[in-house]
Amino acid sequence: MDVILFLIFATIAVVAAVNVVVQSHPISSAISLIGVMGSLAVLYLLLGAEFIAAAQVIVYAGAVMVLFLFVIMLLNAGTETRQSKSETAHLLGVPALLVFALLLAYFIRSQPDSGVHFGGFTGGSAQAVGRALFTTYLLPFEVTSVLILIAIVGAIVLARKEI
Amino acid sequence: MPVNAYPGATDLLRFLPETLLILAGTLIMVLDPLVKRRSSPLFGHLTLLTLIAGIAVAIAGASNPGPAFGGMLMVDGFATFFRVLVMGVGILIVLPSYPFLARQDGETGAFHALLLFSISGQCLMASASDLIIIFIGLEISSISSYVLAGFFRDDKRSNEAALKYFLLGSFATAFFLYGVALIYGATGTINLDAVRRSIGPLRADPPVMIVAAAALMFVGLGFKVSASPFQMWAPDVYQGAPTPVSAFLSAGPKAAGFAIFLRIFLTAFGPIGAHWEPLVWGASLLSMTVGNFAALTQTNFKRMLAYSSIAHAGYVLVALAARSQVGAAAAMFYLVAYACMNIGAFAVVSHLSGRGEKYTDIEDFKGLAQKQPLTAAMLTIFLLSLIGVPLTGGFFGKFYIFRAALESHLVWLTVLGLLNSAVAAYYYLRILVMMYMHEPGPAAEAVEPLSPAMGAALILPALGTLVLGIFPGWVLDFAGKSSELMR
Amino acid sequence: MDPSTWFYAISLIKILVVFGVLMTTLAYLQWVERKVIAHIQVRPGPYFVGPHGLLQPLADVIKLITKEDLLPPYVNKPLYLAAPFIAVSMALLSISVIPFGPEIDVFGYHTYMQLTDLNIGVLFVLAASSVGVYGVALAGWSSNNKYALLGALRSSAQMISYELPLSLTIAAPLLISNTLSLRKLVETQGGNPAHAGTLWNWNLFHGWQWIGFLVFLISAFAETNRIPFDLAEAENELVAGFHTEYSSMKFASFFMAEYANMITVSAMAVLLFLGGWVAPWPAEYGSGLVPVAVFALAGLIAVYHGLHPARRRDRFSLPAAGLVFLFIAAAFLAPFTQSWLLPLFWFCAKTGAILFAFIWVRGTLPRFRYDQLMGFAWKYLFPVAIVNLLATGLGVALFG
Amino acid sequence: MSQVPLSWFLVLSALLFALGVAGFLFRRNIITVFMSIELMLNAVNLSFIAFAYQHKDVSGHLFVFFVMVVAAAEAAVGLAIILTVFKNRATLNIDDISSMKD
Repeated sequence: MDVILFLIFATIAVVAAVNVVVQSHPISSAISLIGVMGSLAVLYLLLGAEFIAAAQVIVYAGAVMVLFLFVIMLLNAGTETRQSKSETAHLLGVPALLVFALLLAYFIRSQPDSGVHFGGFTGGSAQAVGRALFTTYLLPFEVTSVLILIAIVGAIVLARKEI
Repeated sequence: MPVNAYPGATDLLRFLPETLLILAGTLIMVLDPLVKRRSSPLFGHLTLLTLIAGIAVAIAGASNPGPAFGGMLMVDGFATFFRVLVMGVGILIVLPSYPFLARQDGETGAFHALLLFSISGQCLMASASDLIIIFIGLEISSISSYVLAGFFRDDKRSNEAALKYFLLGSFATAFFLYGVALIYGATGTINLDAVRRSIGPLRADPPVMIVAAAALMFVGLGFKVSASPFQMWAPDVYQGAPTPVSAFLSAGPKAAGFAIFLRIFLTAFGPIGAHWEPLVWGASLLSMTVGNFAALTQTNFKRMLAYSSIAHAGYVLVALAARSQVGAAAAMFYLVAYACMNIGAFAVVSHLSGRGEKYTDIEDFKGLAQKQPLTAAMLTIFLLSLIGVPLTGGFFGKFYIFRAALESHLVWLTVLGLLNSAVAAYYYLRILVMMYMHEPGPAAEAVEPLSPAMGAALILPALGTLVLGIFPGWVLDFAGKSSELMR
Repeated sequence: MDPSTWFYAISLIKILVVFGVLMTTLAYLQWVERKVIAHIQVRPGPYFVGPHGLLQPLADVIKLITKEDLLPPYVNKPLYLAAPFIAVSMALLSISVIPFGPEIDVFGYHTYMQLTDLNIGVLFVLAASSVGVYGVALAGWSSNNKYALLGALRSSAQMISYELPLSLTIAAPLLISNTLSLRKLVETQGGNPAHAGTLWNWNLFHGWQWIGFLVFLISAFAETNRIPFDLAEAENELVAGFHTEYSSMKFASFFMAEYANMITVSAMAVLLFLGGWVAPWPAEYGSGLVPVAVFALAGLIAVYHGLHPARRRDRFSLPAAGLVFLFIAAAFLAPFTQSWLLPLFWFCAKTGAILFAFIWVRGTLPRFRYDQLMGFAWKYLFPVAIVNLLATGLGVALFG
Repeated sequence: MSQVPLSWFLVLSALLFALGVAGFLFRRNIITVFMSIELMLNAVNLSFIAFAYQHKDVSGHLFVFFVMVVAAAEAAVGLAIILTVFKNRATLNIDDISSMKD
């Protein structure tokens, strides 16, 4: 059951992720990315992270991606025109992809003793996450508020119209 | 990890410098709508006061070192050193920004608030001892820097700088994060001390995952400090951003980036140093070479300084490759010297550039010595220091770094580094020739008189450069002691 | 039969029942809305299809199904087809976690009057509603029509903006009840015997929570794109907004989604603030007799009107309806049905009251201007919601 | 086999990350490039959650939480930057945005 679930959603995630990269219209890429995020949310549930799964849908799929969609619609961005590829892509792409091939090989070779099954870890409830957030991770939590303030100020500084 | 539900007075005291900066930034945001003029010097004064107070608090806090917030922060000599450094950088940036913002009619409130937030992020990076704080500090510093780079939203170059800085910065962040994830997977913790304890016994044969994590974090941090081969954003960003912001980017985020570079690689990854040393070795050599040779052909002064900044990142990486206390101290000394001379050079550009930043080409420095001998003299000091001429901070910076490299038997790297410095002398000297041996061009004719703030912005770093060159022991001793405390 | 088979069987039955009831309610909510608006405007409303127009929804459904399904040229086909589906499925999804009543006995098997209880039920509803924005946004974009696009941009901006005060006000009752499960939320408001069932246990009467309730309701109006916040489909500016290009069943899907969302937010308001299925006062003081009285009175009135000589059209329908009401009133007295009908009655009565408010407001208020709408969310609603949350947190910390 | 090996999750995460890197390097539309970065962050999050399962430790979830907050902040600022760029140049192609090369 768990294996079937994993295979289904992992396949969706990979296919959608490939779609993000190969689709020529930004809207299609955005929709595919939402698909990746949705299937990752299901995988999070499988791994016992129920709060993070909900946050994934609310924050990522529900807020961040809507913002993307919004900007794409607003700018009416058309299909991408293929041009000569810049040289930096090749310069960086080959070694980066090589590193990931190596990492992949390592992950496939390594066999961790524990398999994943639903309900194997139940420490990811909203209560557990909240408790950790306000005790051990109090400082990062408070400091994050500065980050959000910066985001607000920054977005206004950059995007507001001259009056 | 101990769990404190409520932070105590000690925790809050050790976090006071950051708190001060954040509160002042918020205060400026609140006051901003109350001040009618777009460009008012009030916020600059407030920022200056805050930074001075922050430095005082940071130094006072150094008398009581220790961890805070259950090991999230580690306020030691190292943290204090970098906190003072980035806040000092802040002061040196605020001074030239007075005339600059007045000339461009920029919104001082938002500018200084973002500057303060960015510096608070860098302070956080300097004092963090947990990867989550490092990550959040990094993001606070970066995101406000993205906005600062694009501060003039109607200026095409400023937009472009912000876009490139943002895209490559976020890309680097993803790499850094993947490294953090692998560390968490391999060790089950993200606290630097705990990571070190966990991988200490594996010195001889560390798991692939940890080496991969080190490599990924190296890529991420390499982007942040503009080391080659991850340097491609720097020229466009430094050239396009408003000049005081370019000065800030080349000093503040870079110093903080090196602070976490040193902290992570010398403490957490210290035990597996043999595995990452070749990476640093290669990156430093590449940075020095790419930076210096590309700078030779530049015609824009800001772009030339960007390439020179890549080269200087290479010098600091030489010190990291040495993997020793002496090397860390040398890197810290070099960063101070570099901050002084580089901000000074950018301040001169800012003074000369005129409204809309028209004059930033090397040609525009023609005959500056005839029109404003003081400005030209200051720029001479900075350029000589950037070359590494004795009696300047740059000389002792390079001297200590290469000495540390030799002590760690990195002979070839030292030789290649010295050769590089010789190449670099050419393009700095070209500017001296422009200033002293040509008749004044349109830029030099149009240059405005030195305002008090701009005068201070030039004289302070020049003094710093000279003091570092004549009494290097003052800062070096502090750096040496700080790097010893880093354990 | 072993317990797991029982579980699947019961769940299937529950799903079928809830789905059937919900679909009927959606259709008839439309009828109720037309009737109420008509009476506010002093006209009879639908009257001819069946007695008092009662069969009008059926006629509408037949019309919508059999109408030609136009696919305009130049639309982005996959997204154009997916958008109404997203909208309606996300709207219906939230119903699955909403509890209608307490645990009941069905032939000796204990089950909840709820499809499923999640630990993070509230977050689930929020997640479903935030994904629902895509239905609107994609519909507008894929139609390749400037009015549709403007409507979609407006409404997605509006929905994102109003989601903030909505979530913030939801957080305040959660703090008081200390749970994210919708079932436990009701239980702390008097749903279990430990808390005696009275009005004062409802979160609405917890200090100043009525402010939060008001903010919640206002944001809920905006979240569901209802008047006075229906800028997305402002007819006089944008034809019909994001669903201008849709016809037939696809148009009906958007319609259903809107009404399903209304039901969901009304149910959420009831669960969060109004004590869910709990009666306003304990049964020993006669709260159990209220539905009997209501239905009996309604039945009697219907019979009286039906027998009135002036109402020749309703000679048979009204007395028949009156008899049905009287029968329902009797059902509330029977001990076998009472245990699950009573909570259901209170839940439906409270939800119905809020739904009525939705319709009432539509009949009364004019539409906002767009900048007023956004300004209102950010300048008034949002600060009030934040202050409410902070004050509630402080209150909970001080007084437990 | 009723249990999923943990390494499968890590492989999936690495695959998604690599796809994100490929998207970043080979796509030319700025918004798509930015979305590739989001894809990379999501891949990292999957790793964190998988490792949290392995260590039976909630701190991995906390890191994901902070990554989400940072991603949201980054998205707000990033899209604002993209808007200003578009306003000044009327293009979203990254190759057209290079006015400063010598």
